This record gives sequence, structure tokens and C-alpha cells, in this order.
Amino acid sequence: MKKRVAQLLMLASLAGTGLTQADTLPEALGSSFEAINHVDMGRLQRDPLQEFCSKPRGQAGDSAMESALRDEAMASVVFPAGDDFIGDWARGAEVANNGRGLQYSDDPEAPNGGNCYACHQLDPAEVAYGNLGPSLTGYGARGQSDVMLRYTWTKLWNTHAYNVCSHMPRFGALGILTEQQLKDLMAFLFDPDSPVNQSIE
Amino acid sequence: MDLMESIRNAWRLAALFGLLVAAAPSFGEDAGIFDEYRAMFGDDNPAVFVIDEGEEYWFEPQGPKNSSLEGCDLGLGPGVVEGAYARLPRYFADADMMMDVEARLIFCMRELQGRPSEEIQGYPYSMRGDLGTELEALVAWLADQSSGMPIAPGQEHAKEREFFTLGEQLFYYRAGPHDFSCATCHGQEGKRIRLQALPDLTSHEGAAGAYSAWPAYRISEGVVRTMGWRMRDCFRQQRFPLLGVGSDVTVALQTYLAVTAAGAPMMAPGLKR
Amino acid sequence: MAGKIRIRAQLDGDTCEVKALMRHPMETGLRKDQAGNAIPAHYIEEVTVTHNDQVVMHSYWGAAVSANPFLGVRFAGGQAGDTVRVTWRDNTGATDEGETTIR
Amino acid sequence: MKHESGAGIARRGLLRMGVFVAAVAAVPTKLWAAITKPSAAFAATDMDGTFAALGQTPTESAGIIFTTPDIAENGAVVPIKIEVDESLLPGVRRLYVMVEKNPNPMAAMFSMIEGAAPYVETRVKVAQTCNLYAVAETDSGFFMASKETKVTLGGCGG
Repeated sequence: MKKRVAQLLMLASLAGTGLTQADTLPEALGSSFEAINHVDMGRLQRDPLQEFCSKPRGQAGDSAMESALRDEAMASVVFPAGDDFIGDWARGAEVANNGRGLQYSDDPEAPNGGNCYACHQLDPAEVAYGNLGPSLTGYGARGQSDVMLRYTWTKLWNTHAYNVCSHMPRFGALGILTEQQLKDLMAFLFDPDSPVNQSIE
Repeated sequence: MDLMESIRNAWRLAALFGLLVAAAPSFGEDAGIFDEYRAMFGDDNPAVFVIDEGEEYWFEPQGPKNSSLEGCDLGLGPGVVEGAYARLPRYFADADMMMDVEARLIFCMRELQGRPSEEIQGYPYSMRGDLGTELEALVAWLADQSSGMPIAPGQEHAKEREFFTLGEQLFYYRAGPHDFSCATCHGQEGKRIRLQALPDLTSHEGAAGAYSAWPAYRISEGVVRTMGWRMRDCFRQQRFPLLGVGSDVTVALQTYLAVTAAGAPMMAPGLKR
Repeated sequence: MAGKIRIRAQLDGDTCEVKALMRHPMETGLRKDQAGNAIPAHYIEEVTVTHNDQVVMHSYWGAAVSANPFLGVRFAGGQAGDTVRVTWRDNTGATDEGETTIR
Repeated sequence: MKHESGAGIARRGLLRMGVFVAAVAAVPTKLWAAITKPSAAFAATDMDGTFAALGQTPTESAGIIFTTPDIAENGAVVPIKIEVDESLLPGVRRLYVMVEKNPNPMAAMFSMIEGAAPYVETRVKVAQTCNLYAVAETDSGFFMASKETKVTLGGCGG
């Protein structure tokens, strides 16, 4: 990856002279972005999954590739020791509400958020929720079996294990959230005392 | 596992007593919840001040050459500002480059005024506590000079068509620790993030609504923001590095958007959250 | 005198409706800039509206009035062609004014 | 908006955003001195303190028609409108706007002088979801109306 970044940076310095303009995607990326704070140019490199999922809408991907990526995603999931899935729902609520983390404007020392409300309804009392993903209000009522817990953990860890090219970030697989934060989110979803599972008048 | 068992029991109890959560109320897209709020603003858009300031900057002699920008060719000939914004981005033979309004202004400042590009590129957009920057003001005025005119970016030159394709590829480019592309948020109709409606920028209607309204006075920040800033800040939230002003990526994406929006009238500077 | 206040004054029956938009950052003194330094408080403290040199409305503001402030007031006794003036003074002592005629 | 020549150009050289080149207005000093600023009320840090500084906790009045949005897209700018039904509440001399949970609730005080109607529209900052107050001062004391405005978390939350 370092070599690739160096290559991109070299292109960037060429473009900076104003003598040339990009003709290709990698050239354009290399000449247009610059590293800032803790965010480096390596961020622009795609892994095979990202590359596969970058096809313009309507363009079908190779189905063999798709199942290989799905299998790889499934294999990437690390379950908590002793299947101890459930943390503290109140802390989970904070993770769900926090939209910060990994932006160049964020404090790299502060914990990352899950930004769940950007896309999902959770606590029914919170009116500011997005709809890019399905509503998760009342999630605990979907069941509390081991299968359900493992399924949900897997979705949080690497959503592509079930839905290749889902819009959701890979919170576990890419290290956005810690194992403890994921457990707290699980509690936020499943704990009967969690606001997610309360009704409002 | 005791904890899990007790949680399951609690659920069984809850179900028994019929306490399960009722379907929570759900808003549609924007569902008009901010209509009342937005209606209270009426026509009073503080961008009017910024438009005036932009006009003053255009005619003000500056830089080592002590020259104004009056001779700047925005694509319709030197000094022609009316309708020029609506025809961007476009290919400029004198620079042999595709340029958006910001790239072109920086080019003109260098060529006509002798000001180094870094002067503007280093501080293009307002930071907290600022009332505005020269670039924002110029863009606001130029957009106002195209108000009501149809969006009609250049697509004759090979480079112009190439940049449309490049822009489309960039729109779907997923990368970074969150796997986000532009399409993650702006590729479907009827979506919102938190409560903010997300235009589907792949459709003519969505692209037209978005492209025609920038630059805009952003009430949350008290300043006019440009389309270039909008792109930069989207990429910040995509967890990408810093997007350069007037860079190939921003020009290509704006070309993709403007072509998708073509024909719709410019309505900028608008009023945004 | 070209100040940075936009004013509209329109008659609606006997009432003159005045709407003014002012150019001011209205800093609370509680915010920090990108470098983490406090941005000093800077806000309009006093605003008056006059009709043909007669003060009709006087106000004191805190920093909680939004940036680039908007003010709408109404008064009786105005006639088309009369002068309406809006004047402000901020906490640094700077002042600005703008005027228009009633339509 | 077309470019004008003449006087406009002269001031172009003076203009730099972020630096206020204020017009030196010929403001009669008596305008500023006519009414004393209720500094203690502006400095109070909660509603009780604000009312105490004014000298009285206002009574609810149906005569104050207070319009604020139920939900604001952004707390930095919340439009408010105060109207008074003078058949219910005559003789209003002053109107105040207060935001319960701001560091200093008092946002503004408006004094109605020659011919001014008890009416005001402005936009205020609302730090968090809370009650907004419209207070009217008459010869017989202080009256109020209040309304909650929800402030939502915007955009991507970061």
C-alpha cells in the first residue's frame, strides 16, 4: 500500500504544477486530495470488496466474485468470547447517537461513534433519525435466540456476510467500533429495558 | 448466559402482558416537518450582502498587477458574467483544462492579478468566526448573475465528456474506513440522514434541486457556502482526505451533477440548513 | 451612506411594516476557532428604528440573537415616502445604519 | 443586481470581510441614552434569575401570541414572532424574548416608543430543546407566553 500511496503522491505533485490534468480515476484522486491531520492518502485505496461495490447502479457484478466476497465477510467475523454478546444499553445509546470518528475534523483520541441514527430509527422518542436503513425500533421483539444474537453481531461486524454491497459500514471488521462498543450496541438493541424496546404514547 | 436467560424471560413476560412496542410514528422523506420553520424565513436571505461583496471584489484592483477581475473570461468572453456560472464546468482552451467556477477564478487571479494560487487555495472557505471569504463572495455574485438561467455545462469538447464519465465513476467510488461513496447517501429517492432530506443525485430532479441551489447561505454557519465546499465537506464525512479547491475530482463530480441537472434553472444563492 | 443593513418598509393600511437584515457575526464569546482559541464576543447590543427622525422602537440585544440578524417591527403613522432608518451599535462600539423610504 | 459605478467603487477598497468597516453613523446620543440596559437581566443564567432581575415573575397571558417553530432544523437560527392582542393585554411598553436553556436566557428587549405596535419578529439561537418565552411589560406588570422548540441534531452528526 505504501508504494501505491507514493505513486499517488507523485502524480499529485505532477498535477500540482498545473501542466497536466487527470485522465484516469487514480490520477484524479491522487491530484485532488491531500493528507490532513490523521487522515492519509491510503484512505483512497480500495480493498476488493470496495472495488466490487463501486459499480454504477444497474451494473451487475460477477456472481462468483459476489459469493466469494460474502464467504470472506462471513469468515471475518470474530464473535465475543463465551458468546457474551450483551453489554450496557445506556452506553450503547451513546454509541448510536455519536456521529463522530475517523473524519479529519475529529479528535483521533476520542472514541468513534456508530452514528446509527443517521440511518435507522431506534429509540422511538428520538425524532431525528434517518431512513437509509430499516427502522430498528422494537428490535428486541424480533427474538432473543442465539441465532438472532449471532446474526445481529455479524451484521454489525461485517454486514456483507448477509448482504454484499450493503451501505452499512463494517463496524467490527474495519475496527470502527471496539468489541465492547459492539456489545453495548447489542444491549441497546436487545435489552428489554433499552429505550429501543419501549413504546411511547 | 444467566443474563441472556433473564432477558429472554423478561421478553416472554412483556409479550404475555401485551406490552410489546407499538409501531412507532414514522416520517416520510422530509414529511414537511421543517416546513413551518422554513416558511418563517420568508425571502430574507443574508446572502444578499455576500452577493454585493462579491461584486465589489470583482471590480477591485488587487495583487502584484493591481488589476481587477473584469477581464476574466468565464467562458462567454472576457468580462461576461451574466449567465456564465450556468455554463460551468467547461473546458478552457487557454488553460487546456476542465474548470469549475472556483478553479477559473483562481486561474484569473493568477493570470490577471498575479496572485499566487496558494493565496486562495490555502484559505478558500470560511472558518468558524468568519463572515465570508473572497472566493465565497465572488461565487455568490456570479451565481446570482445566472439566476433563472438554465444549467447548461459544456459537453462538446472531448475533455468535457471525459470528465462527465470520470465524475460518474467517482460518484460510485467506495473507499475509506466506512466504505462510503457519494452514492451511499445520494443514490436513492426518498432518503434522509437524521432529518435532512438526501437528494437522489442520479436523477434529473434530484441533481437539479441540489445543483441549482448552491452556492447557498447556510443558516447553521451564517455564511455562504459554495458547491466546491459542499463537495469537500461531503468527502470529510465520507472519511476521505482533504479535497482540493478546483481539483479534478470536484470539477468531474460537478460536471456529472450539472449534466444530470441540465435544463433546470439556477436558483442560487439559496438558503440551506 | 451605504451601510450594511437591508431595510424594507411597506404600508399595510395604517401600519408600516419594517423588515431589516443586518450584517454582523453575533459572536457569543463562547465559541472556539479551528485552532482552539476563543473567538471574542462580538454582537449588536442596541438597535433603534426611527421614522422621520422620531424613534419608534429601541432594543437591547444579547449575543443570542442569530448571526446576520433579522428584525421585523410595525408602527402606526407612517406615510408613503417617509424615511425609516435602522441603526445599531455593537459591544465594540462600532455602529452602522441604513435607511429606506416607505412604499 | 447590476454593477454601479461612482460611489460604490470608492468603498470597494475599504471592504474586507471579517473586518467591520462600520459606517460612522450620525446617531443622536439621546437615542442610546433614553433607555437603560437591564444588565442584570441579560447577565442572569436561568429563568428564575432573569425574572428576579426584572422584578417580577410574569403571569401567563392569552393576549400574547407567540409563534416559534415546534421543531427547528438548526438551533443557530430559530425564527420567533411576538404579537399582542391589545383587547386582552393593553398598554404593552416592552417585549422580551428569552430562551430557557441558553447560557443567558435573555436574548433581547424591545421598547415600543412613538407609534410602535407591540409586535416583533427576529431570529435567535437556541442551544438545546427547551421553552422559549415571550414576555410583555405593561403598566400593570409582566405577562408571558411560552412555547417549546425542539432543536434537532443535523446531518451526519459530525
